[in-house]
Order: sequence, then C-alpha cells, then structure tokens
Amino acid sequence: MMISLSGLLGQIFSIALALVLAPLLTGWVGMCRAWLQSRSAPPLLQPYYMLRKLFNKDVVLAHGASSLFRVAPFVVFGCMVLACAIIPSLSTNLPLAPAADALALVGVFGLARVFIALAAMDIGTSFGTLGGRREMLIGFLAEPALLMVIFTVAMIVQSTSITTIVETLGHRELAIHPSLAFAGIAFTFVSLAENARVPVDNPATHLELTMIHEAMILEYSGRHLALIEWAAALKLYAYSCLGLALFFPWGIAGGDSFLALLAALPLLLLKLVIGGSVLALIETVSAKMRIFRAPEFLGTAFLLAVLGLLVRLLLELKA
Amino acid sequence: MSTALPLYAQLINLFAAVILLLAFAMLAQRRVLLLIDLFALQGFTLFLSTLVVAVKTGQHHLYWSAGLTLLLKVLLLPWILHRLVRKLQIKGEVEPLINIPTTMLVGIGLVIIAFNVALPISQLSHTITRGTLGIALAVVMLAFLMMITRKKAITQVVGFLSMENGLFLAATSATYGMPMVVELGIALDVLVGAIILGVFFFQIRDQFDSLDIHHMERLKDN
Amino acid sequence: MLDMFVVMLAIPLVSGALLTVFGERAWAPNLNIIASGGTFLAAALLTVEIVTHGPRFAFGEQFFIDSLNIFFVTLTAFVGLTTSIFSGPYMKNEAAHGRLTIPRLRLYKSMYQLFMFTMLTALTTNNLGILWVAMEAATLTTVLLVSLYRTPASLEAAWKYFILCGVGIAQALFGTILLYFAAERVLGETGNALLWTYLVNAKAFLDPNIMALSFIFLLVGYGTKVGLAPLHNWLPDAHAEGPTPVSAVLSGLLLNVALYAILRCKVLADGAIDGNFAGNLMMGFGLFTLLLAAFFLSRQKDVKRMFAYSSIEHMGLITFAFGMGGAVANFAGLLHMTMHSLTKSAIFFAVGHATQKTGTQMMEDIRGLIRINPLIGWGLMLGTLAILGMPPFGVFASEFMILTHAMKYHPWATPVLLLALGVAFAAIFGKVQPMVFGETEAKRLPHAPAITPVFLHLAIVLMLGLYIPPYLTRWFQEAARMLG
Amino acid sequence: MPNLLAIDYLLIAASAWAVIGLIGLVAPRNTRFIAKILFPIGAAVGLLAGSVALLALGGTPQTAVLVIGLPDLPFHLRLDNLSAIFILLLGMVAAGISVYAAGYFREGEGTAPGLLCLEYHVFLASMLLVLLADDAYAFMVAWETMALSSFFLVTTNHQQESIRRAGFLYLLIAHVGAIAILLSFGVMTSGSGDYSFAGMRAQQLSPFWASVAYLLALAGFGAKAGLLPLHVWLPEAHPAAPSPVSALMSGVMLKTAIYGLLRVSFDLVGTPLWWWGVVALAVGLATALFGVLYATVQSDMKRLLAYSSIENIGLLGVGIGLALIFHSYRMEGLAALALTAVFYHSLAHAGFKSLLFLCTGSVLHATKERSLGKLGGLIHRMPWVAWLALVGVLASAGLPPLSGFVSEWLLLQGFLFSPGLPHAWLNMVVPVAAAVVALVAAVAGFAMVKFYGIIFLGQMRETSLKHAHDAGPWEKAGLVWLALITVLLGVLPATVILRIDAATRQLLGAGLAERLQEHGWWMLAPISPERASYEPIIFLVTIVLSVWLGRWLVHHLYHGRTRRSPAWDCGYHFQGPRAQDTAEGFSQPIRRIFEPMFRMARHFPTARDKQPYYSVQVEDHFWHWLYLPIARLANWLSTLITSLQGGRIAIYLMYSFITLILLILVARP
Repeated sequence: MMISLSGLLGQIFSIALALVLAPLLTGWVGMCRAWLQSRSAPPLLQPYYMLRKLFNKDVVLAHGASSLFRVAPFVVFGCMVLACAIIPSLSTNLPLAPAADALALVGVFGLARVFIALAAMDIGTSFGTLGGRREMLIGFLAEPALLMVIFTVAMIVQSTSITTIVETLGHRELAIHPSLAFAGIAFTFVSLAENARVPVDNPATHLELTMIHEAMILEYSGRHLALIEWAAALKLYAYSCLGLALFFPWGIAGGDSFLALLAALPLLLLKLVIGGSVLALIETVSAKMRIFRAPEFLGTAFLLAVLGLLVRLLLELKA
Repeated sequence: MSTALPLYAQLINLFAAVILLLAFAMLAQRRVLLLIDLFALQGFTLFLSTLVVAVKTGQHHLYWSAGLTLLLKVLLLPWILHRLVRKLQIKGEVEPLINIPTTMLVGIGLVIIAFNVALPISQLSHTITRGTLGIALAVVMLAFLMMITRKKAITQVVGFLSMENGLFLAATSATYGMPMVVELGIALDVLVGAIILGVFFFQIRDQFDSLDIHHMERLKDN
Repeated sequence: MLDMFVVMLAIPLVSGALLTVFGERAWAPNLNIIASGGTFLAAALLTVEIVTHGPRFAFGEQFFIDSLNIFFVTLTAFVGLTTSIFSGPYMKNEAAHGRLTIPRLRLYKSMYQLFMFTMLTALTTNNLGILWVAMEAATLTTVLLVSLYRTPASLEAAWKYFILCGVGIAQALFGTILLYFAAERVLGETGNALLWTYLVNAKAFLDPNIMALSFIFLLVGYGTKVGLAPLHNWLPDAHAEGPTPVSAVLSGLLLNVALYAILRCKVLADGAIDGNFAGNLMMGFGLFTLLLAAFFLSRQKDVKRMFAYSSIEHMGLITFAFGMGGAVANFAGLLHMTMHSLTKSAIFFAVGHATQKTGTQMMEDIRGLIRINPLIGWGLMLGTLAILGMPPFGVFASEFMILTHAMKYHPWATPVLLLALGVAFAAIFGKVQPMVFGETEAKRLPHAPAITPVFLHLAIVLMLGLYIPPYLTRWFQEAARMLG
Repeated sequence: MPNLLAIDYLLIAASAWAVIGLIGLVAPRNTRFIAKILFPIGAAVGLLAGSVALLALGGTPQTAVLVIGLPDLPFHLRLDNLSAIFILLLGMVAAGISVYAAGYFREGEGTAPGLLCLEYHVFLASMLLVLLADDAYAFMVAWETMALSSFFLVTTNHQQESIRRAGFLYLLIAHVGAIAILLSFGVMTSGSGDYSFAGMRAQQLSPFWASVAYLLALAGFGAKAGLLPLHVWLPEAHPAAPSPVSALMSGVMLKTAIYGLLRVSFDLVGTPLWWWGVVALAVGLATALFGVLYATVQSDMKRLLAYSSIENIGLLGVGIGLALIFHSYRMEGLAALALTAVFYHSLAHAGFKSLLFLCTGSVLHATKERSLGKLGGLIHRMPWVAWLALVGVLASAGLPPLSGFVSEWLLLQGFLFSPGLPHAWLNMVVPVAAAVVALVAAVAGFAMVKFYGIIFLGQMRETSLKHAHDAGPWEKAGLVWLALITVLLGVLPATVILRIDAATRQLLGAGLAERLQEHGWWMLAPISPERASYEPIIFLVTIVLSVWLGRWLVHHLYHGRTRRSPAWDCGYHFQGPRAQDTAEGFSQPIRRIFEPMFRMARHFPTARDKQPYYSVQVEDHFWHWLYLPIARLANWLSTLITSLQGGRIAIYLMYSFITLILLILVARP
C-alpha cells in the first residue's frame, strides 16, 4: 500500500479538523437551540471553555471504581477519533479509510457504546446501571437500523467502503434513488438517538426518569469527563459527516491535491452549519419521549431502513 | 362323491363329526364334571378313529398312538381331573364370560371359517380322509373359544386338552400319523404338562382360595 | 473318540437328574456351574469341529448341526454358563432373605439344567416334530422356574405363561402337522418328512397354499414364545415374577430359540412360496411389536418388567430384520440376536443384584446404585446404554445395519423405527438414569455379588461393536446365507 | 523411522487421549497426578493435533483404514481440508481448556477424578474421530461415543436431580438426532451398500431423495448444534456440566455438528437445491434471534452463555444457508464468501465461548454462585479473569477488532451481494434477512454487557464475594491462551483466511485466496478494496495510538491528581449494593419489547402483601408448544396401549385367537 504524502497530510488534517470542529458544532447546536427557545445563547466556544475547565479539575473517583472505569473514556475517545478519521469530510483520499468500511464503522460506535455502558455499571449505583441498560437498549435498536441504512446505500454502489460510496454518489451523474429518502429519514432518527438528542434523550437534563447518556457519566469528573464530552462532540460530528457523506456527498474532494481539500472546507462548514441548525430545530419542535417510546421510535427507524432496502430491491433493481 | 367312500373312511369321517359335535357340546356345557366326561368321550372317539386308521394303514406306530390316547386322554387325564374337582371342591357350575348361545353362534362361524380354510388344502391331499383336516381345525378353534370364554382354571385346562385332541385328530386322520418319536414326545409333554397343572391347581388354590381365573388379574400394566 | 455333541446333550440331562436327587447337598451349586461349564466346553469343541469339518448329523438323522444352529448352541451354552455363575450368589442371597427354601433351590438347579437340555435339543434337532417337543418341554421346565417363589404373583405369572404358551405351542403343532401334510406328498410316508434336511431339499416342491397356512400357524405359535405382539402378554409377567437368573435365560435364550424355530420354518416357506410372504408377515409383526413395546416401556414401574418389554422390542426389531431377508439383514438379525442375548442377560444380572440390594423391584424406590455399588451401577448403566443402541456397543452395529438396510429397501418402515427407538430410549433411559445416579443409603448383601458375568458380557458386546473377528464374520455370513 | 503422514499423527493423538483417559482410570482417586500431569499432557496432545491440522491445511487428502469396524466396513478415516479446519479448532481450543482443567479439577466433583479424566479424554478422542471419519459407521460410532462421554461429563454432579434431568434430555435429543443422521446416511448410500463417504459422493440421488437426506441431516445435526426447535437440551446441559466441559461442548462439540452439516450438504449429497439454503437460512435466523433474546433475559450466567451459543449456532446456520443458496446457483465466489464466514465464525466462537465458559468456571469456583443476582464487582477480586473475560465479551458482542466481528462482517458482506441472485423472490427476501442478523448482533451486545457488567462490575451483591480469589496459574494460562486465539483471529483475518481457504476451495472450487493475496496480510478485502475492506490491525493501532496519545497529552498537559470519594448517592445514604440493577431488571426492556417471544410468569407485589415480592420467570415457548404436547401425546398413546395388558388371560387368549383368524383370512401368498 502506497501512502502519498498529501494523503497522509490530508488524513492528519481531517483528524485535526474533527477535533477542532466537533466542540464547535456542539456549541453551534446549543446556540441555535437557545435562539429558537428565545433564550440568550451561550458563546459558540462554550464547549471549549468547559473542556478546559474539566481538564484542569481534579478527578474524583468513586470508591468502587475499577481500572475499567478509568480506561473507558480513553477508549471511547479513541474510537471516536477513528470514526472521524475514516469518514470523509473533506476528501475521499484517506489512507485510514480502508481500515474500516461502513460496517466496521458501526462496530466502532458499538465498541464505544459497550465501553461507556460497562463503565457506567462499574460504580454500582442505581443510576449507572440504569443508564447503561438504557444506552444498550437504544444501541441495540439503533445499530441494526444504521446498518440497514448503510446496506441500502451500499447496495446502490455495490460497496461498503465509505470513500467509494462518496466517490460514486458524489462524482457521477445525478440519479434519483427513492430508497435514499427512506434511508435518510431512518438515518436522522438513528442519529438523534445515538447522539442523545431530543426526542430520545436530552443532553441537558439530569432528571432521573428520562436521562440516558447523562446517567451513565454521572460519576465521571475531571479529565475523564472532559474526554467523554469531547468524544460525544466527536460522535455528533462523525454522524453529521456520515450523513453528509451518504446523502449530500457533493463537494467532497476526490483527488490528491491539498488545494482541493481546502476548497472543500467552506462547503463542509456550510453544510455543518445548516445541519446543526436543523438538528436544533428538530430538538426544539419535538418533545422528549418516555423511555419506552424510544423503542417504537427506533423500531420505526429500523423498519424505514428495511423499507428503503426493499424499495431499492423492488423499484431500482427491477427497473 | 360320498357314495364312493370305503367303509373305513366313512367311519373316520363319522368319528371326526362326533368329535366336532362333542366339541360343541363342551362349549355348551355348564357343569364341570360333565365337561370332563365329555372330554373323555371325545378322547375315546379320537382313540376309535386312530384305531381305524391304524387298522387300515397297518402302521403299527398308530396302534401305539391309539393306545396312548386311550391311556392318557380317556383314562388318566379325566381321572386326574375328576379327583382334582372333588379334592378342590370346585363348584359344579361353570360360569361363562359370554353367554352360551352367543358362544355357540361364534362357534358356528368358526367352523365355517375352518372348513373354508381347510377345503383348498385338503383337496390337495391324497389321503381319502382329508376332509377331517377341516374338522380338526374347527375343533382346535372351538377349544380355543372355550378357553377364552370360561372363567375357571380347570375349564381352561380342559379346553387346552381338547385342543390337543383336535391336533391329534389332524395328525392321525388327515396325515395318518406323525413319526413315532414325535408322537411319543407329544404324549410325554401332554402328560407332564397335565401333572404340572395338577400340582399348580393346589398351589393356586392355596394362594387364591379359588380356582376362578379372575383372581389372577393382578399383573397388569394399566 | 468322544462325540462332543452327545457330551453336550448328556451333561445337562444327567446333571439335571443328579441335581433332582442331590440338589440339597452343599456342592450342588458348584455342580450346577461345573455342568454348565462342561456344556459350554463341549459346545465350544463341537463348534471347532463344525467349523473345521462342516455340518454333521447325529443319532441317525434326527440331529443336525450346521453353521446356523452351532452359533445358537454356543451362545446358549455360554449364556447358560455365565447365568449359572451369576445365580450362585444370587440364589444364596435369595435363600438368606428367606424368599426361597432349600427344596426350591434344588428344584431350581435341576430345572435349570433340564431347561438347558431342552433348549440345546431344540436347537440341534433336525426333526421339526422334536423341535416342537423340545420347545414344549422348555415351556414346562420354565413354568416351574417362573413359579419358584410360589407367591400369588409368581403363580399368576406362571399360569398365564403356561396357558398362553401352551396354546401358542399347540398352534405351532398344528402348523407342524400341516407342514408334514405338505411334505408327505413330496417325500412320501417315510419318517423323513419332518426332517429339515430333507425338507429343505424339497422345499420348492411343497405346496404353497399349505405352506402359507402352515407358516401362519407356526409363526403365531412360536411367535407367542418369541413375544411378538399381540401374543406377548405372558412375557412381562413371567420375566418380572420369576427369579432373575430365569429372566436372564428367558430373555437371553428362550426367545432366541423360539425365533430360531421360526427361522427354520421361514426357510421352508420361502422355498415353497413365491414372493416374500413369510418375510412380509415377519416384517409386519416385527414393526408392530417394536412400536407397541416402545409405548409399553414408558409406563413401567417394575424394573424387570421394563426390561422384559425391552426384550419384546428387540425381538420385534430382529423379526423385522429377518423379515427383510437378504444377506445383510440376516447378518444383522443374527448379530442383533447375539448382542441382545449378551446385553440383556448382563442387564438382568445387574438388575438382579440391584433389586437384592434395595429389596424392591419398583424403580422409583431404587436410587443411587452407583453409590451402593459402583460396579453394579455402572454395569446397569452401560448395559442399558448398550441395549438402547449406543455405540460403541455391538447392539448399535446391528441396528446400524438394520436401519440403513431398511432405509434402502423399505423406507416406509423407517418412521416407525425412528419413533419406536426414540420412545424406547426416552422410556428406558429416563427410568434407569435416576436408578443409577443420585443418593441413597447403602446396604450390604450376605453374599458378594458375581459381577464378572456382567462385565464379561459387556466387554464382548463392546468388542463386537468395534471389531468382529473374521472367523465370526464368516460364520455369521454362512448362517445368514442359509437363511436366504 | 517410518514416514508418518499427518493423519497418522492425528491417530496417534486420538489414541494418546484414549490412553491418558485409561491411565486416569488406573489411579482414580489421585487428583494431583490426574490434574497436574495427565491433563497437561492431554493439552499438549491437543496442541499437537491442532498444529498437525494447521500444517495439513492445503495439502492433499490423506486416508487411512483401520482394522476395527464392521466386517465389510472397517473404519475409514480421511483427513481433508474441511476436517483439518475443525481439527485445528478442536486441537487449539482443547489445549487451552485442558490446561485450564488442570487447575480446575482440584477437589472431588461428584465423579471420581480418574473417571472424569477418562470421560473427558474419550470425549476429545471421539470428537477427533468424528472429524476424521470417512464412512457412516465410523462416523456414527464416534458421534455417539462423543454424545455418551459428554453425557457422563454433564452428569458429573449427578446427585442433583436437575442435572440428571438435563443429562437425560441431552442424551435423548442427541440420540434421536443420531438416528436421523443415520437414516440420512442410509438415504445417501441409496442401495449401493457402500457406506463409505466416497461411495456416497459417487451416488447420483434424485432431487427427492437428496432433499430427504439433506433434511434428515439438518434435523440430526441441528439437534446436536442446537438449532430450533431442537435446542432445548442446550441451556439445560451446558450449565449442568463442569465449566471446562461446558466450554468443550459449546466451543467444540457444537462445531462438530456444523462440520457434519457442511460435510453432508456440500460434500456428500451432491448439488444442492436452492430451497435447502432457504430452509437453513430461515431456521438459522429464527435460532439466532431466539437465542440472543433468551440470552438477555437469563439470570444464570452459564445459561446465558448457553443461549448465546444457540444464537451463534443460528448465525452459523444463516451462513450455511447463504452459502448453499449461492452454491445452488453456481455463484461460487459468493458462496465462498459465506462459507468462509461460517468457518471463521466457527473458529471465533470456539475461542471466545470457551473463554467465557472457563471464566464462569473460575467465578463459580471463587464464589460458589452461578446466579447473576448474587454476583457483582468481581473485577476487584479477580482482575485476571475479569480482563480476559472482557476480551471474550467484546468478541462475543461482535465488536471490532476481535474475532467475532470478522465473521459477522464477512457474513454481512455475503448478504450485500444477495440481490444478484437469479431468483425473483430470493433476491428480495434474502437481503432483508441481513436486517435480522444485524438485530441479532446488536442484541448480543446487550446480552454481553449484562453478563459482564453484572458479574464483574458494580458493587458486590453478597458479602461472601469479598473472599473470592483470582484464578490459579493453570487456569490463567488456559484463559490467556484462549484470549490470545480470540485476539489473533480478530486482528489477522487475512492470514487466517488464506490458511482456511483450502477448505472452501475443496467444497466449492472457489475461494478468497487470490483476491486476498493481491493485498497485504493486514488487509481483508474479499472482493476488492473498493468494494469493502477491513484492516483490523490498522484499526487497532489507530485506536491504541489515539488512546495513548490522549493519555500522554492529558498526563503532560494537566496535573494527574485523583481523589477517591464515595459515589454520589443523591443524598440518600442507604444505597447499598441492592440498589443496583438486578439481572432481571437489566433485561426488562428486552422482555417488554419482545414480550410475545417469551412465556413469562410474573408476580407483582401489591400494597397489602405482608412480604411483598416481585418475581419473573421466563420459560421457553417451545416447551409448551412442542415438547409438552408431544409428551402428552406419547403419554396418551402409552395409556391406550398399556390397556392391552389388562391382566385377564381370556383377553390375552382372544388377542392370539383374533390374530390367528385374521391372518388365516387375510394373509395370502
């Protein structure tokens, strides 16, 4: 395998970009939400302030915490970095992309989820296990839906490699795929659930009846919490980029040149800004569901994805 | 056809018919002692028929056979049975499980079956008295029926012995006798069997206080 | 030179007579074993003679030993020997428990030897009439053995045995007379018309109609003794109520001898009748028996009764195998007979000791044999697994051949076989496992049990499952060929 | 010294196992000798067998004929690539388990150690013979010996009635399955009288009989593997057995059934029909979904793993079905993909499931508890076991970069190409099956988090757990070995697939090797890198690097002070270990969502209860829908039939009489 220098640079650049942009995206969504709810918005850099503060704080570990508890944030963070590394945000020329295709990407998210859920159970409080159980509930419903979305798209291009998908979809003549519509809606549902967003979860709540993600990380503090928060931001960024790559792949650079990469950057920013505000809009207009509505919500997503697959097989292959 | 039959054949057929008649009589008989007497009579008729065959064919082992029949079935076994009935103080009535007219009807059906089965076979035989084969089969079946329908152990034994009579009739009249050694063996078995049965009756009476076989229905699976 | 055949027949007859007189002496049990050992030795020497020199006659032409019956003779003598070894301590324990008196023991030993004599006679005779006489005599001797305890139950069992088998045997006699009737036309009124060697040469000329009727009577008659359903009703009673060594020889030997009689007659019927008339009848009976016995098995409470039904089941399977006919199926049938004899008698040995230990034949009261006496427990467990057709035991080898052969030629029968074997497995194993395993309180027996026969039998069965020596194979094949 | 072939070495291995077992019988009570000498030797033999098989992969088939067997059918043995894969699996996994067992069997179980040693090694030897057998008789003998020896191992603690029942159920279903297999062989010989596998291959069966043979084999091997609806013995028998035995049964023995199914359907029976694959696919899917859902709701740790085994067997069934479908349409390249997934998953499952079962063994020894409700927090007392179990758990949940993910990845890749099937219905329905596979994989994650979290994490639910101790050195060695297998299978898929490709090629005439060889050893791209690729080693390195980098940065840029304090208790000071989720509580969402799948008996407390309690019991629908009706039917038939034996002699005579009359009237030559 030959790795070109520009490829390597592009790869490092996209990772760095992800690390930088991810908290910004979270901040942007927060801002939009505040505006939409007629509140005065926190600054765009609020997530950075929070990260810095958390990194500087002492770590307070519960008595029952085991080493797994301390390792988990790093693993989760590592997984998210990998995810961001293989999802083409600016360019499809990513040397790390062959390391994991779309299916493996789902696996990466799964790995992170399992670790965070296990870490949540580690202390042995009722909140932790509750959060872990709910997270796994969301996970086992969201994961197959995501896989089916990917399957639908993968069948269109006959490939599960994300870079190939983007190259094929983005750089060829426009073809209308009704199945993509189904897949797109399903993907939106899944993204909301996976990123602990309303209507499935609320990242800003600590109400025990409803919280999922927050329940899991209640015992984290200091740098561990910082890593987890950062990883959460990275996850949102990764999902956004994945959605953009699958459904709006236009503008992502295909070639080797660093310039093309730079040219793609403004487009990406634009897409993220729009995506972030749409997310905030969805969060604002919808109400938080009871936890047992979540399976129905995700079940719908799963069915939509399967429907998309069927539409693909029925309409687009037969035609 | 019957007119052409020689005397001895007519005699044999007559005896066979009498044996069948006696078998029916036994089926209809209610009293134990009379039943034993009928059995002795059947044995005697069998003896006569065997004798006729022996005289006709001149096979001297048939004389032995006839003698054995006389000894065993006419004298010894009825005597043993009589003694048993007296010693064990068996009630005179034989209570059948199914009423006697029905039994007789079934018996007639059996005779028809037996004749029908035997007919094609006996026509193949070169012996003139081949017709007796059907009668022998009928006697065997009637005896079987008697064993099924009677409640007392002793009537079952009589039925069993009567079945042997039927078999002997088949052996002597239809085929003019089996080889000597076989007949001796059969006779020996019958004798030993009867003695064992006699011993058995006492044991059964000791254990069950009765010779009714309905006491012996405890070994079962349901 | 001593005629081994005469010796073989003479030993049980003479020792039976001796034991009738001296059966109460202290050396009597040993005489029983020595006589059985002598019989086996003579049988073995006779076997060598037959294998090296081929078939032979004895007592004029009245007795005839060929590769078919020499195989049964050896098996009978062998199981007879091991059973007598087993019955030594077993009967002593029974006497010690007060279930048997000394005169009864005398009766047991003498009848045992006479029973062996009748069976060996039945197996070796060339005369179908004498075969019948010997079968009847075997019934009579075993009736006395079954009623040995003189309890109401044993008397009832013996009575049923006597009447049902007596009637059955009477039907066989009628069949024999019909056979003679048919043979006489071909062979004339000589005394040879019942000699099998003559009959088998003339079998093609026997009248098919008479032969068909004759075979029906013979099958129903001897089939009663084999235990074919629905003629089997005496069998569980007799097995359960008699002393265990008697159950062992009844299951292991008498059923075989009765089946042997049917087989001899089948050869003649096959020769006379076109098509597989006899075979079809036997297959039908076999399957019916197998299926019925399997369902009977699941309702048993008495351990000996259950294994009696298992014998019925296996007899059904063997009858089915012989019914299929042909070299492979006959081979499998013979092998299965051997395996069943050895295994079932081993099981009865183990069961006998187990019931003595626990003082009951009710399975729900027998628990934890493996704790009381590991050897008995394992003996019963392995024996049961063997009889259920678990490899590597030899029963599986024959079942393998039977099943694959059936699948090949009679696929319609295989669901029945599958069902019956499955039900039987569930029934037997479900009952034996808790008997062997689990906890219990132990009890010592006055006389140490004879475990050697159990494991000797099982070892042979195991060996034959993995390796059948070539001479045995040849012998089986020769016998199978004779059966057509 | 004679030139020994691979198959000779394997025969030596089998005999060595048998001899080791017999030696154990000589000194039945000498636990030290048996555990510390015989079991390690057995492990070495396993390693030998595995290595020989590994070297034999890709070679030409070797045959041997033994003297034992039936007269005209001595044992035929054959070592080809298909058997080599499974022998590799057997040898390698058995080595780990035996080493572990050396430490595990320390004090007397219900059975004497010598006897246990015999049963254990006979079990191993019979599995090896199953894989080598080349004729129906040898196969059946080895197969049933395997069932029998494992039955005795399962009933090691036979004093408990539940274990006896489990053993009975196991052997019963195994036996019925064996008869079905036997009949399948009977069909495949189809009258030739040649019971050797070579003879069966030569037969040309009509489609009907081929289907009969296939379905019989599917039922027979499915009974052993635990395919629905013949799975019921599995969750009973696996928990009943001592843990090394559970590990062997789940890890290896179930795979012999998969081997058998592959042998029959791809090798012996001839060209498959398309619907065979659909049957296997459907049964596999149902089994997988059923297994994983039931796994999540279990509260006994070994039962949970047993149900998880059912799930994995289901996935293998799905793979076999998919391969059969492709194979029947002569799409051999794609069939090879699916078949490779099957092989890979067999290997992977053998590794991680044995690992997990052994971990439960250590937990069981340390705590005497099997119920999840009484465990917890063991990571503090048993760090070795806990961290090694984590490897197994992640692999079992199908997460990258471990072994379970590779096979699931391959399987899903196979599904991705199923729209190309030239059949109007199949090309639409089969891809949807992938959705179920995805669901199963995701729920498996749930089950595994529950398993791991409740046993090893949280607070200790019982005070007695404080005395738990970590595994001993032998046990650790065994666990590490199996974890190593799991990790290696996870990160080196291309290398492994290149070795096992010979078997795929042997069965299908096509393999993945050419494609794989175009790329480096680190890259798994079965079709082409543009279509799909997976580089677990890069994957792993990236994650490790980012973790390390993160850690390094955090530690250098910020001070590393940590304090310990009590966990946050919401101001309520009485939060003890009981406040944690119970095993039942954890699985409540699953029970709720998939309610119709379970047969639940629940008791809710009411306000008036003196001693309020809540209980929930989940039972298998199949018991009530299938097994109990069958049992009732059999019982009814038995009652009917036993009434024939009513005790009245007159009736008996009548049976005889009627039989005679009927025969006389009806039977005609």
